Amino acid sequence: MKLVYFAWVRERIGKEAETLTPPDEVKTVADLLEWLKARGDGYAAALEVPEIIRVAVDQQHVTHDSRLPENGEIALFPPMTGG
Amino acid sequence: MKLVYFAWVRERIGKEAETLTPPDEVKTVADLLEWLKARGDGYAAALEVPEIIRVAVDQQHVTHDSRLPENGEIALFPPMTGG
Amino acid sequence: MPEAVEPRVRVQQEDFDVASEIDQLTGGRKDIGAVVTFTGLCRDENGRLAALELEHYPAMAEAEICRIAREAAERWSLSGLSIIHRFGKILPGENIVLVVAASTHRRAALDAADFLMDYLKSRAPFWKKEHPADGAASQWVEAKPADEDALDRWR
Amino acid sequence: MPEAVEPRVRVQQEDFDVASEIDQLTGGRKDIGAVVTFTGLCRDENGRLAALELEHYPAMAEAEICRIAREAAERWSLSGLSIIHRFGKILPGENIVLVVAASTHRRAALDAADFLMDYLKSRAPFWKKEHPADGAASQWVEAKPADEDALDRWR
Repeated sequence: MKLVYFAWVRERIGKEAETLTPPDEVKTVADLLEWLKARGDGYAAALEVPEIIRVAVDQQHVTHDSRLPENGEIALFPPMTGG
Repeated sequence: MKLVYFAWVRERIGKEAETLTPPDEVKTVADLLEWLKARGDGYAAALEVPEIIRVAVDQQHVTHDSRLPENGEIALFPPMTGG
Repeated sequence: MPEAVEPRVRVQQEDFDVASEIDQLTGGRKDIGAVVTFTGLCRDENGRLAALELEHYPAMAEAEICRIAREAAERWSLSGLSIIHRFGKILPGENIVLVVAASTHRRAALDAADFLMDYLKSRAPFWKKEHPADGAASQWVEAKPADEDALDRWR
Repeated sequence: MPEAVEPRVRVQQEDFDVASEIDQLTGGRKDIGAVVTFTGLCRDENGRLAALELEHYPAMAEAEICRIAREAAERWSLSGLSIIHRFGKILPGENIVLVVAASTHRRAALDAADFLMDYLKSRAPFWKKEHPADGAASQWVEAKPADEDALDRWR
């Protein structure tokens, strides 16, 4: 799946996007955040408090208990500050 | 006192303004409306339902139980439809 | 508590320009975070109306709008406030009234504009007369009880 | 129930012109009674800020604003609706976001603009970074819990 990062999530992870294949047991958005968090210091810093991370799947907001799609674009970002 | 009329109050009374001296027993706005109502058909038509007539004394909205001033400009008009 | 802003109020026959009114409130300033404008326009009511005629009480109109505007400026923390109300003959599609409210944070400007329109409707001494398109006799617009009820929201 | 109006949405780096956006919604029409505009501007926070940088999620921003706008257009009877959100570097005094809502009666345009600003704040994928005037490191603006709470008004 394609992962894209924004704002301080992007800065802490140190990249804008990457393509990863999580193991089969990663089924939900929450699972994905936990799995990513263990990938290194940048990820750990970005996802330190996973509850506050906002997630979009294929450009639509989703909750952390949503199931991940087979494919698609998963975006991780801080709470938005638009408007 | 100077009386000024607007919108359909003006049209029914048939004049824009006049100066009148009501008798001493006319003490409140409500008294004035009753007294005017008896002055002729135009007044009767304009003030048929005195409760809906809005009144300003010296360009400030007042209620019907307000006392009339010694002098000043009393305006009678229908509910406003500005904005 | 910062001092309430002094409202700019005009009662006039001529049209107004929304952009220029915004510029006059915001131009050169860097402390404004939100500008809300409300423009009221004349509708033709599906072709039924040829024009509106707005009668007003000249000695009172500007003073009363100023009073309402000062109440808004005291109630909300505003950076600027302008109100223009037209009178005379107004054609469908033309402007009738303008409120421009500027503030640091969005809530104040939104609420002030909302409040002002409710009060202008029922307290500003203006009366609308409709001129029908079919040449029938002109008719005074009746005040809506809902407009009077709207004021309860602010009490 | 009349068909919901199709919102006009733009996500762009360039500034916008409020008057021209109003004209595009109202020009030539005689059925509009109220136009509300909301403009969000960059503040300098008493000289503390040199600029804001707005990051956005390009693939999502316009689609998400469209979604929010369609919700407003279904909820209120609007004659027209335009939303513009800028991204990139924005200086104090400059425009960030514009909502223009037009309707027959004033309540719909006022409520729709209010709703849209609440949702754009917390749902449109934009993130503000502050560049301090004193040259210190830039800082991401933190989302305010009050902005998230504001959405409860519309549920």
